[in-house]
Amino acid sequence: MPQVFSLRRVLLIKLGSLVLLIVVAATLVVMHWQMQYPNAVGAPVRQPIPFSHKHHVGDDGIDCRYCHTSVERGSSAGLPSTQICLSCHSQLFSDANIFNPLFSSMQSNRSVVWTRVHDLPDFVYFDHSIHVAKGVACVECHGRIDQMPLTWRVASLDMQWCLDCHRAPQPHLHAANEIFAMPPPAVSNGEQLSGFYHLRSRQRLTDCSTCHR
Amino acid sequence: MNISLDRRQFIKLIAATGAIAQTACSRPPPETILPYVHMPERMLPGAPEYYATAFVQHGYAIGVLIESNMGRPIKIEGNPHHPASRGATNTFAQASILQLWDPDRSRSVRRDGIVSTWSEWLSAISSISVEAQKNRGAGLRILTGNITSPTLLAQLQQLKIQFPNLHWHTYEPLHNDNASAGATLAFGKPLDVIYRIERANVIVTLDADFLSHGPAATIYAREFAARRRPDHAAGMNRVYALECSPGLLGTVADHRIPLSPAELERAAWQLAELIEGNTINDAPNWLQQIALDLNRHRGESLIIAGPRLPPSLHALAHSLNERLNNSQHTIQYIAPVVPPQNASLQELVSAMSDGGVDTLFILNNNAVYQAPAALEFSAALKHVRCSIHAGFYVDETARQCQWHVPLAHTYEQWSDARAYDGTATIVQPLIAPLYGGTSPHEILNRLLGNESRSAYDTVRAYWRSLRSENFDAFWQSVLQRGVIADSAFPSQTVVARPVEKSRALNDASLTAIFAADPAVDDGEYSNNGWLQELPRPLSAMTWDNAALMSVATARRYNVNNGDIVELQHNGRRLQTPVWIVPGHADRAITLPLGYGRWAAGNSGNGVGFNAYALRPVDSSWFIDGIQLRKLGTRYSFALTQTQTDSADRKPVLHATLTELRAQPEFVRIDTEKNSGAGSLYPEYSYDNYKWGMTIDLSACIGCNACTIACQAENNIPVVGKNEVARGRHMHWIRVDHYFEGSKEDESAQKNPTVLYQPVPCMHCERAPCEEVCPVGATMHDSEGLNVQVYNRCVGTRFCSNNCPYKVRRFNFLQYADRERESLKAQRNPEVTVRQRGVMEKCTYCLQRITRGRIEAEKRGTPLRDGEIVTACQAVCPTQAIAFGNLNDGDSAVARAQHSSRNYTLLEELNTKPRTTYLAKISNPNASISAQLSKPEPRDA
Amino acid sequence: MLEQLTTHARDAEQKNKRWSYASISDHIADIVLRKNFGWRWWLLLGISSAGTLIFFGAIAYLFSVGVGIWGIDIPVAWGFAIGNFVWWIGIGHAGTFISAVLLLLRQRWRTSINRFAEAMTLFAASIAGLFPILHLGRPWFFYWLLPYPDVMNVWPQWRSPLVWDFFAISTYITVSLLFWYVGLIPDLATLRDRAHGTRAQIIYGLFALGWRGDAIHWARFEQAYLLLAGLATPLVVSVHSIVSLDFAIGNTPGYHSTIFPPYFVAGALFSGFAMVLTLAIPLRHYFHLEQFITPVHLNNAAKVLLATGAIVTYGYASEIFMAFYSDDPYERYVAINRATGPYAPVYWTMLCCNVALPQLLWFKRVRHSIATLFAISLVINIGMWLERMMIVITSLHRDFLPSAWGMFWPTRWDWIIFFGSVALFVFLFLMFIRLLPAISIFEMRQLGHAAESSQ
Amino acid sequence: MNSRYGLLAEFRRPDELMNAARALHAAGYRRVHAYTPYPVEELAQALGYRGNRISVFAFIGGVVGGIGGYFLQWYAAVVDYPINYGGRPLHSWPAFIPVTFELTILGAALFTVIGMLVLNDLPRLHHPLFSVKEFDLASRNRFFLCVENNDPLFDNEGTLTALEQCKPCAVCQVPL
Repeated sequence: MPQVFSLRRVLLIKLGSLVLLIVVAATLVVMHWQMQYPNAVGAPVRQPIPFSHKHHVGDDGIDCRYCHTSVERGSSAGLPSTQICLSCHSQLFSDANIFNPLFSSMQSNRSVVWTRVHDLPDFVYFDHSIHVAKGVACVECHGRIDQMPLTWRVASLDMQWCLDCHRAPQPHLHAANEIFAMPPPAVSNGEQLSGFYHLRSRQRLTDCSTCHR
Repeated sequence: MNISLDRRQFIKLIAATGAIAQTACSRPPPETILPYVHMPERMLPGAPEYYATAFVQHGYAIGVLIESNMGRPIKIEGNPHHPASRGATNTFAQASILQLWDPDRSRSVRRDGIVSTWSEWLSAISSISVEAQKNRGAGLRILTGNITSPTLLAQLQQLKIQFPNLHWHTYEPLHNDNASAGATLAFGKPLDVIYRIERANVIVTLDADFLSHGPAATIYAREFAARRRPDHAAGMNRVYALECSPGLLGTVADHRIPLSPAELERAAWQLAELIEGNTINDAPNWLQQIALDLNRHRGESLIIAGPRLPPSLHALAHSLNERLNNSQHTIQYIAPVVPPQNASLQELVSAMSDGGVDTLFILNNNAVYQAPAALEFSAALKHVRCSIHAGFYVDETARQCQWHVPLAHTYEQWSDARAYDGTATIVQPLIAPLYGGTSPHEILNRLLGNESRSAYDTVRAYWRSLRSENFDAFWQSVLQRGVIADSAFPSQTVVARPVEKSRALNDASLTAIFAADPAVDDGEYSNNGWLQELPRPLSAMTWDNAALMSVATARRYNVNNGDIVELQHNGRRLQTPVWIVPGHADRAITLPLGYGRWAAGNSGNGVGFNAYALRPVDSSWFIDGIQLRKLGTRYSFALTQTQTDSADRKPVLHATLTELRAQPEFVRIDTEKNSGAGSLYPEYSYDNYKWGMTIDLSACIGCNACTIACQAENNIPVVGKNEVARGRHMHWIRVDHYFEGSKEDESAQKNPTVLYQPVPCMHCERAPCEEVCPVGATMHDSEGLNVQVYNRCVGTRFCSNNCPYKVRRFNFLQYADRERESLKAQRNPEVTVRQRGVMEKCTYCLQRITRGRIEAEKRGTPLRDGEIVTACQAVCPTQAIAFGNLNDGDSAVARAQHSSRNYTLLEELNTKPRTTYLAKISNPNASISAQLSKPEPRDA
Repeated sequence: MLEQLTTHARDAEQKNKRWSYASISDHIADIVLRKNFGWRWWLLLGISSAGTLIFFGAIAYLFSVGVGIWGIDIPVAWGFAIGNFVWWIGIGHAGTFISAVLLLLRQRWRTSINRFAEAMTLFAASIAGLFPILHLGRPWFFYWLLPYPDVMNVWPQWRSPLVWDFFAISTYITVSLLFWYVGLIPDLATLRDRAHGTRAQIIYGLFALGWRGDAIHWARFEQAYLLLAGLATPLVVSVHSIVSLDFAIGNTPGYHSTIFPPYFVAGALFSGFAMVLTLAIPLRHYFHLEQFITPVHLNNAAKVLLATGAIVTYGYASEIFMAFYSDDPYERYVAINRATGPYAPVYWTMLCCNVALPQLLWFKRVRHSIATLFAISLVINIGMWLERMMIVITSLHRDFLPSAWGMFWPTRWDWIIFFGSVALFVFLFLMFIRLLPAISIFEMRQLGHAAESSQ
Repeated sequence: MNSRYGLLAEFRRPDELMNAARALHAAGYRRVHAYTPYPVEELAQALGYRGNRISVFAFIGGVVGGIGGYFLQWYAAVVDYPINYGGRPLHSWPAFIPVTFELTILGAALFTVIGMLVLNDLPRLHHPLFSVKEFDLASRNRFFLCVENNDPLFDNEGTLTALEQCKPCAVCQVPL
């Protein structure tokens, strides 16, 4: 009987199975990509007004709390109302037409529609105030915002990332007066600080009920 | 929405189709943020704020604090300063928030059923006003319900002055006419009665369920329950409940005597004789004992006659209280809070049918549905030239009227209202009217001709006229406090004149008793899913009413649960299914009102049967000589609890006061055989906070307020009748009821002991549910909470199988409404809205604990006892629920768990629950046999 | 009993003696290689594939609407899905038992039935493996039961019997597959060499992996096969023991019992062998395999039924005994409730099917009447299905607190998905007998050789 | 240089093949392979096959599976994310046994099969023998013996005569 599998056939078969492998791998990659955030880490997000933290924080040295008013008291840091923006920009650069959305918002009494940069799932309950109160500086999650001409995300914001800090917060703590500094001096005395802030046990900080309800 | 959701959908797609490659197309769209244009003062995004206002039911106010989150009112709490609340509320107040957001509410002015415009309406009413100015209100009539609002009353007063010919009619289906008539009989003038339940050692009620009905029910429940605790300084009270139709009070009374109305009347008169000291030979033993007991406690006893009873019996009750020297001690009299009505509905109907009514204003009243069918109101309405209905819904009346004007909800408008004792409260809006809508004040203003005067100005103007000096300070304080100080009516000293004996009720083979429905009241709440799905006491029935009758009556007519019968009374017929309630009086059937509506809304239409169809023209409460015919067809109910026999498993431990005294540790007897069972597992230490809950079964009156408060707080979805019938209701805390006594025991069937037991999650330290979850979606946190992580749950339901208390609830389908915007806006943003396919359960209100903990951490001092209050605990009228930190030795809950009455449910399973119970203690009269024998009526 | 079996095996071989290697190979191989397969096969295939389509349709609906389409509720949160799962996995036990345990016990008569018994195992186990996923509230997250490093940093909860299940079932399916496939390799080679069309040659050739029948290969092959048998034997026992722990670990009265593992394993073999008969009898008749699957085989299978049936009966008895002996009110109530409660008919039918009727098998005449055997095997299949439902549902529907008692009524979707799974099983089996030798050819040759040399 | 794989002798009965195999092996041939439709006892040994390396594979597989499985559970439950599930100890070893057991079996089984294939150097779809016309009977009812070209003792005539002495029903060349 003749060979069922000539060497050519064997080769073809090998190539075929290789292709199959590649397809599977590709599918997995696509799936992974599917589950990604709308805006990637490090990618500037398009906004109705090209707001520059670099300018406001870095150059002008405006305190975070001037705009993000409720960061110390509320769960959400709060986005500045049109009013707050205009408190300066009714005078400064008020003729620049990049501010049109601002003025039209004030006239129409409709909000400026910003695009989210940091978006957590609805079943995660993050509270800015407690993090700030416990010495977690802005820079720890938001990075060098003072160097961002447009705002982007520096953290993956996935559960693993949260846990990394909740499991060992010490290196991320800062003195109470340096929380809003950009950048705050590097910390050496994390242990001391965690004592100072009365941080709860690792167990408490990694309880599911700490973030999920 | 959020990433994970899209991920879920994505993977779902894979699972469903398996076509992986094709589905890879687009990522979730980016979310947006909309900051304020003008940031409100002192507003903290995401933090709840509380505003004091009032929940108004049948005109009476219950002071409430409404939790508002980002401007959205989402939860009702009681106002501790308000005399009718003292921090608690009833089921209706809790559900009223859903009514506010009800997507079925009226959204537009309608003329002849067609959508019209506000401007058209305004021109219409101004022309009416002009007309009225001319003929001084001739042919102009107004129909309302009870009104206690001082401002509105003032406006009506004004109207009468401007338009002398105007007539004002009031109609309340659940009227209190007999009581005021009785007061008039006894005192010569109508008076309201205020009971000082907490002062009474012996209470005898005549068909009076003061725990569930009346504007003071919530506060009476609290006072009542205070004296049900054996450790109360003044000792336990003793309650004899003579009742025609089973109510909450009867089920928690020490002695419950079911009597048909006629029997009850006879017993009342006999009691009077006995109290006088006369001897009656045919008086049953229990009646004589009651008389003795009453005489033994002169000045500290109380006789209460229910609103259904004829005036003569009310008068009798007054004179007996007088005789027993109770008035001013346990009972007080005040001027009527609802001013005596001007004219009745009957007069209106006759006037209408005579064509004597040109213009009729129906303010927030649904007479077309609620008026007795016999009165044929809607037929008469056709003779009215111009009929105007103002209400929340395009209801039955709205459809019959020429004009319909949407009213803003109580929480959307300025007004005021008085509580049962006259205390006034300013009703302030929490949110701008969702669907537009005006207020009765504005309508009357327009009628009075002062066109554009807002409700706000009207209310302010009225109070300014009373408190002119530094009014704004006063205004601020009353808005903050929710109560207008010393606005309560003063108690009057009056002497009841004795009444001569008369028979108002005659014995009948079968008497029908009309009753307010525990869930939908008089029908106002028919469209409220939370209430419709709330199990009715004693039957656990949802989404239905039925003709309630005793076992004996059912046997007599050879009917069973679910048999459809036809009731007939002079010519009017009504078909209704039967439900047997053990302990119902024989020769009587109870017909709950408020069902069988045809224009209530999506939820309420066609639910149950309409008992108004049988109600006599004078809206009286009893009709005798009713005929019952079995039709042979069947009807199926949706129950949340199908088994009422505890099968000798003693879930509810109980004893009498004397037994307790004899053996304080009696709860151990049942549990010692298994208590202290050893364990191989290590003890986890909970050294920071250690949350626990204790439920006092002596205090629980089975009112279900906890269930609905929990539903409101935790975004618990409504599933509908079919799902409930399949055993899929979602309540996180359920109130079990058991009828003590076996099925065979005849007397137990006739009048069983009823035991209530609220069952939330037990938060077991050795939780069986956690051990079996394959993905670890439920686990213990370091404060001992049994946590359920919805976003981790894959829905194996193993945890529920392994939960001996069956307190876990599963989203078998997508129950949470994802479409209707208003329902989304109603939800508590602090609680995850559960997706289809995940398990959920009581969390001890984790969101409240977390908020409290964060605040405490920020201020740097530990949480104090009582700082965290769960939703069920807050609402409980009897304060039966204690919650707190077990590590704090003198926290309320820790003290409760050291009580000798403290026991854990199914202790033998060694699950170490954090939720425990205090055994139920009753205080029966030893000289009355446990099973009461009731008198056979002479002429039966 | 073993001696008995071997003697039977021997006279089986007596019959086989007349067969030469060539005719053995040809007869069995030609079943597969022949062009036309007859209208009966096509008819069955049509029906079963229609059923299969409905099955997958139902699953699509299930995934898009939710498990609420079933009759499950609280308290009965598990219904048909879990019952079917246990039933199928039980059926999936006979195959490996036959191939592995009987191989170790040197039961030669196994040879002619092990191949299709293994196929049966494979299909049943795979279908069984489907149900735990179908029954999830959010099936698209089933992979969370797997330990894998993820951004959530969370792991499966190892104390849960469902995780044990996950590993047990997947291991079982894998090992059965390996076992079955390894056994197939030489026969695939035979098919490769006997096939006419090139396509057939290529396909069979691919799976034959280029098997040449090298003596040394054979030696290693036999070692491997023996090892697999040795591994599969404890596996068979472990799998259904673990499945039984899904219940026994729980505290639910009626679940919480130490008798469960042995009782479940016996039950599995009981239903498994019943299914073997249900399949073998039509098979041998339809493809004229009477010479290979002889009355001896059926007879032995029947005896196994008798034995396992006895153990199952003992299981029932001990459950009832323990319920009363333990003096646990809840257990006692469950026992009474099963016999007298709303589900009593299920209970009594089950007892008839699993306890009463199989007793007929004591009689040689019954064991040798093919028709009766077939009937009894069917009855036992039904009985064992009822048993699963009885265990799952009646235990749950009335547990500790009477206030939480409830009922379970299956919906049409429960039935569709159950019968759909049966259709899928039939479909797979039909494809198997069409495409692969239902009897191990090389082992039959070997048997022939052994018989020869035993002269 | 040589375009031949070997010489292939065909036999009707297994015992003939057996004798042939024994004879050639005695004659010192080492690269001799027998091909049979079913495993013939002793044949492999007759051709000098020894040992049982597959069980070594199986053992390694079992150990890897078992230890790996237990470690996985211990690491996940105790080290990586310790969580209090129902008050059970973090290291609840009895609960870890079932998975460990299953993984042991799985590992052993997988290694066994892989070992068998690797040692037999399968899959090998293309093989010179398949070019021989009659060789398809090797999977039916014929028994073959092949002396490969690269056997040190192999020389065409000598080997041929050696095979002839075993009275095969046929002998043929196997081209490469």
